[in-house]
Amino acid sequence: MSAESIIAFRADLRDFIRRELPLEIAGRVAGGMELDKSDYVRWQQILHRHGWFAGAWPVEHGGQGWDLRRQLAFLQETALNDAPMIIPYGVSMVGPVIYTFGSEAQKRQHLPGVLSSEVWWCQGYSEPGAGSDLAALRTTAVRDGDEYVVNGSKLWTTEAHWADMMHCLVRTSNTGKRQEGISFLLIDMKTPGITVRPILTIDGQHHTNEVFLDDVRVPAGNLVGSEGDGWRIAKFLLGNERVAIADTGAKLRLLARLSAMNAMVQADPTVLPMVKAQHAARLVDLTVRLDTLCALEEHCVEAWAAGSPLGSTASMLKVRGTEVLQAMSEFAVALQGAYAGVHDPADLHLPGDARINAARQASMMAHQYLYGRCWSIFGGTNEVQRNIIAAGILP
Amino acid sequence: MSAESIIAFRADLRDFIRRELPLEIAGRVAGGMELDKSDYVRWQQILHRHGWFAGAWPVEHGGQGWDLRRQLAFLQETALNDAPMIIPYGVSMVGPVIYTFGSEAQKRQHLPGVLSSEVWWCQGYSEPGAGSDLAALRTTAVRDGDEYVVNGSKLWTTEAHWADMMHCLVRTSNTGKRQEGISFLLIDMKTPGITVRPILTIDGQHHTNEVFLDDVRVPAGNLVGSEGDGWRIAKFLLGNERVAIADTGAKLRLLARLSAMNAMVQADPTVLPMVKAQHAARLVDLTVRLDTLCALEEHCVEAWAAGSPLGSTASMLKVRGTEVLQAMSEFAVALQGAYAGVHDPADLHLPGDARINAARQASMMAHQYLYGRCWSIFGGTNEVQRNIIAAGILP
Amino acid sequence: MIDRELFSADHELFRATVRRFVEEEVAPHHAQWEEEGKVPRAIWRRAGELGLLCCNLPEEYGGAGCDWLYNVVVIEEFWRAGMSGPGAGFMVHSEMVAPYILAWGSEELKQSWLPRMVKGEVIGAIGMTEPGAGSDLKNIRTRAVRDGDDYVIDGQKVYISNGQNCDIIVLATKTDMAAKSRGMSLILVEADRPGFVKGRSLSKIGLRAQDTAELFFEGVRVPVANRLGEEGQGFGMLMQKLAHERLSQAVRSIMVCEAAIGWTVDYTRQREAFGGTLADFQNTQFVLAQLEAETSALRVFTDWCITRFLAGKLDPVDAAKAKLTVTDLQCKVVDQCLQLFGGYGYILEYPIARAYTDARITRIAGGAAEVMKQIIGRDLFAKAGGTRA
Amino acid sequence: MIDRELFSADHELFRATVRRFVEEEVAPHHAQWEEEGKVPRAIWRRAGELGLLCCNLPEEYGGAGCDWLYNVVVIEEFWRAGMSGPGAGFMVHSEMVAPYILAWGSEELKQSWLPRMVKGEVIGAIGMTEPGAGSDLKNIRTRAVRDGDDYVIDGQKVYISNGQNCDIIVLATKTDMAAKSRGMSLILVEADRPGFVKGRSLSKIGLRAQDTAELFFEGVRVPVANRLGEEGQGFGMLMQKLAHERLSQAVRSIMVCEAAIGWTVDYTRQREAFGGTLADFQNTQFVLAQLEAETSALRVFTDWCITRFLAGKLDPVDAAKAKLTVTDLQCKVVDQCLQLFGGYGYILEYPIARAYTDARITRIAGGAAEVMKQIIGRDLFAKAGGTRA
Repeated sequence: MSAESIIAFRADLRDFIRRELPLEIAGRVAGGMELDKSDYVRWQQILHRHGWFAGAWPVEHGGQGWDLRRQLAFLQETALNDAPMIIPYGVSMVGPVIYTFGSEAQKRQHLPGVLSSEVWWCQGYSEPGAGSDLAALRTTAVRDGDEYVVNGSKLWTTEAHWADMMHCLVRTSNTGKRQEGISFLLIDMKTPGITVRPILTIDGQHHTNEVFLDDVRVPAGNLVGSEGDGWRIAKFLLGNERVAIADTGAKLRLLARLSAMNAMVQADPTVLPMVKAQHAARLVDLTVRLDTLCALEEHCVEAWAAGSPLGSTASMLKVRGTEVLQAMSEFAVALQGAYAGVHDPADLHLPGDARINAARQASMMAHQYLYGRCWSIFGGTNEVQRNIIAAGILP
Repeated sequence: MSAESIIAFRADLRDFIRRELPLEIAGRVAGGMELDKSDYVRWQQILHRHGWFAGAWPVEHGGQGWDLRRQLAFLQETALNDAPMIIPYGVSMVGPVIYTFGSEAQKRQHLPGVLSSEVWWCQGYSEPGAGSDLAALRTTAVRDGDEYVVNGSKLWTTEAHWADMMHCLVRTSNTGKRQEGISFLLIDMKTPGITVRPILTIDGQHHTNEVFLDDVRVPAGNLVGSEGDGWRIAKFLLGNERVAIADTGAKLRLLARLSAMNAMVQADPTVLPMVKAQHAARLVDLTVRLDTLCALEEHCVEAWAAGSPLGSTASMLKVRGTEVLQAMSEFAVALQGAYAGVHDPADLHLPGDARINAARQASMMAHQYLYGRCWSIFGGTNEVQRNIIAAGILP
Repeated sequence: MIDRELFSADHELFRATVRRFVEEEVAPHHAQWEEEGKVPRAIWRRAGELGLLCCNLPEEYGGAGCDWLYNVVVIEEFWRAGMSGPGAGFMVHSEMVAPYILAWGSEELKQSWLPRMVKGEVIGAIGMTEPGAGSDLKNIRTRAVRDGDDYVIDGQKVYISNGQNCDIIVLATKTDMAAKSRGMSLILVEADRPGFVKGRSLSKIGLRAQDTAELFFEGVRVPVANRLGEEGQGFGMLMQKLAHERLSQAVRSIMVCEAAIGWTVDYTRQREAFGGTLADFQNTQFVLAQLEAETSALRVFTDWCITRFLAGKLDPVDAAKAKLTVTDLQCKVVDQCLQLFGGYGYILEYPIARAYTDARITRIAGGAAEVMKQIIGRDLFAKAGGTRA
Repeated sequence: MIDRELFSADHELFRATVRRFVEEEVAPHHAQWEEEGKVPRAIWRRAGELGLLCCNLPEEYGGAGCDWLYNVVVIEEFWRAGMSGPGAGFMVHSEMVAPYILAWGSEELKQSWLPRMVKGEVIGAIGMTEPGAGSDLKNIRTRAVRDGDDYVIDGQKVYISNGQNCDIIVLATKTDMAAKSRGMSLILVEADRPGFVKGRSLSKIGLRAQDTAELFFEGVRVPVANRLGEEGQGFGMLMQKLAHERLSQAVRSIMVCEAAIGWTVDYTRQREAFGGTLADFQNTQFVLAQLEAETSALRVFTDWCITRFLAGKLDPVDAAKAKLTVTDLQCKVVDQCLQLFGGYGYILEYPIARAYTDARITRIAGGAAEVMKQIIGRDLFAKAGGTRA
């Protein structure tokens, strides 16, 4: 795809977002607030209705068949124009797994609900003793006639409290290599034996959960692929996420916000000159760091699109992206001056047209600061990513 | 210019270098040694004979008329294939100044010697009291009939001890803005009244000098442009250097060297595992940093080629490039293990086929370490660059 | 951890008392207080009964008359356990409010307030920060206009610790709007004076159990006798006491560093991953070794500052150095330790997560890092000519 | 700079002597010695006359029998002035070689060598590092094979300070190749023994006036009586003395930090640019303020370690912490200060440029930073179970 057609694609998308994105939602995204499930569903359904959803899916499964460059452009343009992110657990994760590894029956049963956002998914991978070391997972699924009986617990199950279904890694065998005993199961969240316990995270919000599974009976037809395919599917998913891993769209939006806030501070006569100078220097540094991240991301996407695997570059994007985000969120707080310590989690749930005073703005930025902290941990800690990068470089 | 033709350009250039670059010179460059003037002259004349010299010059002045992408490709490929750098004072600096601002007589007189590398130039800008604050320069040129009489001193005059000519900034007026009293003068280094005093720098080498000018009489015809044009010309030169500013070619060569040295260390059973692990982590980090620098550089060159000025990006490349180089050179020393403190400046002047034992390799790497230190200072300190970046970003 | 030689057996006995109180009467309720956004007054009174407030006040004003190391013990034991609500609130009360009253209050003010502060019956706050005047106190706009034997006070303060709970506040005011630092006076204002309005509590990144409020003053009448020290001398008084405040902050922050390293050593030693424990990974060991080395160095520096302070010789520039370096280290330690906890570090109920949220403000409050650098930098260049080394 | 309370008036008198010697007899010649790659023996003897070598050796062995603070004064005054040649050479002689002989040499060895070391007539070196055995001493391959009343020594040492000048060397050897650390013995070898060959001097990044050599041992016969301590106990002896060595390094490095900041304050105050001095720039002030704060903190930590050492209580882990943090800081200080000197920082004749070249090795020699972290990390995790904080 040529540079010109990407520019046209971006322009079309921008037009569409300006026409169709509900102002209420845009206001909350622009303000840095939290969205409800209904906001995400609403926006995803708008996208779907107009042919802007499931961009990475092949056309024959109801997607748009975009190449990686368009996928990246979509992520950046939506973020830059205050659209909500696409919640990945359905359309970016379980959908591709099902159309790649699933049976015809599974495709017929599950893909339509993912595309219409009527069936909401969550991801049951991590466990209390198996985070970055995912292969240590211990939740068991034992075959009993036409069903599996699942026992165990899952941790960091984000938005499990919104979900209708969970795609889940379970242990079906304890012999052989740890990785080979893992299978991929689809579980209806209304099945008896499932309990969802909320976890309050460092930002004071309820995003994530612990999910307990006690004798949960799952139809055997909900196994994707064969027993023992789970690890292969999990690795497929990781590769699938690489275009989103640096998440530069959200970072560019945040940087624009920081620049605007900095301009306000620079214009404020009550702020000490030396504080202004410090802020200016930090903004400069962050701009350079984000520019280089974007350049690296573009370079990777070009290379991937050309078929080069580029070794461990996805891990590099993750590590760098995390570092940039955390530095930006630290600056976001510093910019709040006397309000730099203020954080009321309830402010994140104001309506999209709420008046944003200094304290509320500080809450939003404190949320960035605290929420940003988890980036270096989830999806494989940065330490694990560094191991991967090292393995790719060392002889 | 398309990506394909750049690839072909690079391939041609590589072929040429492999055929024509003298092994003696390649050996010294690959080994990280210092070159003599004769090496540079020899290589530049080879390039010139085969139409690979003065790439950025317009064809009508004897150059190749390459666009920025080819200029960047040339810099990277020559460095990656162990060719010497092009000494900039003639072909990259005074040449473009003369064909842009000079008279026809000046073009006829000076351009041929630059192209043939038979006339060697140095650059007389900085002074003891005027480094990054160049406008503070005090060397005076007073008109006396058909001559200027020049008095003052220049500092950091690199390779003045090799030079036939110096292009020089002098003060012709003390009224008005400091910048407006500066003029651009061409001075024959054999003129009576010029004394060159060597400076031994931190790496133990003699690269640079102080040049004293006592009643040096310079023909008035050696003034480029009009009196007072000096500052404008100096700014033109800065813009002209931007494609070389990140100097990624030399960095990529050094990184390849570091990777190879690291592989040796990793294979050495007497090195402690923890030391190996530290080295591995640093190599990873440096690889990422250099990758992002290259991506940013490419991005800038594309943008410049498309006519975008990109504000203060050249300063960003300078700051980042410096930081990466210094981190690499610090690692270069760390890799030498028990020899990490060894540095014999004389080792830098071995013949190109000299046996490189552990102590000699350590000398080369120590040289990188010490010489690399000046990067954050010369050509405008990083502090000055950060001021420029800040001015470009702040409202 | 490094050997310390500051404390006597008596101090250690007292420490055992404080620690038991923290474990039994504070820790079990702290999460609840975070929900409520303040520490109940009953706990202040219990702390008063046990002698944990303003320990070093002279006996004539109800204090124990002991040395300041007892105050240090109180700060350390609350912060070792991550009890940031009372940890921060008591510090303001004992290390900032009481010292001003003791140093510059009239005998009558001292008699009426200090004994009740020691008992925890009266809670003190200090009112400096305003919207638009954070670290630069010369810019405050709260006015105190003389009217007969009263001052009439108008203005607004933000971000006031103990703002909701307080019964009295030591207020930085301008008694002369034309003068800059020379126009500032400190006035003790009782919370029940008409026109003194407590605004909403501010919800914060951390220190969620410590109440923090915006305060409004609308024509509040206060007797001139409530002024501390001379009119127009407020700025100088603040400057005199800032070394004490900054040292208290270093005492707190270095304790948090030690505690966080301790939690992380314990956690990584038991947490299993990739066939071993996290403590088996070299990265874990090196990260913690580096933090431990830096923490040990700054522990010694902090204790040295304490010793100097006890001897009446603590240079304000040294106090600024301690505040700058120790709060920087605190933020670095909690950040890197949290990372080693992995996902658990991100759950609010883990102490390391709370310590992380509590840390950020320390580089702002009580003199931002930039202000500390300005103080140190000025001192470096102020020393008269000639070579220094 | 921070107040120090370590030294008595006598120490300061001695300091004045050392300083005068450095200014008058060392500084004018140091550049010449850098050219030559070593410090002339005459200077060693002058230093001996003035009592600057091995100050703390007992009087019975020719020393002044004074406390170790006199040694500290010598280290400080040489390094304050950037006199790294004798600064480094004397340190090896006084802080490493003499202590081994004193602690474990026979009475005869002590009598024959120590008084002459004090006088500067005999120069000592210590032979640990080998090609392939840098920080891991267990891997050394120099053998000492017992043959009657002699050892026969074969092997090679690299990077030996005072290697060219030395008259005696305390050599780490393997007396039992099969055993690891248990097989190591320390043997004093005289430089005039047949088979002891001094290789070429190594030219170095910094410390260019300090001679550093490769040494070769080919069938060198040494009486068994030259062994220090028991056979096979060498590793333990090294471990015992490493705290002393590491502390000496911290003493040196923190002095360099203070000196570099001083030079930079002086330079930036007089250097003009953009219509003011460099000292007027906020960046200059903030960079130096930050370095000054960190240097003050580690100065206090170093002095605390000295005090502990004088009292015989310096924990080797604390010495490792000091070595790690102070040498890191030294490299950071000279780097950032050099940057503020601009181009002048890059001219070899400026002290800051020399300090920069001298600094790099400090994070490697005498136990690399990685080894320090390993020592500290092991200690952190070794402390038996239960919560630590």
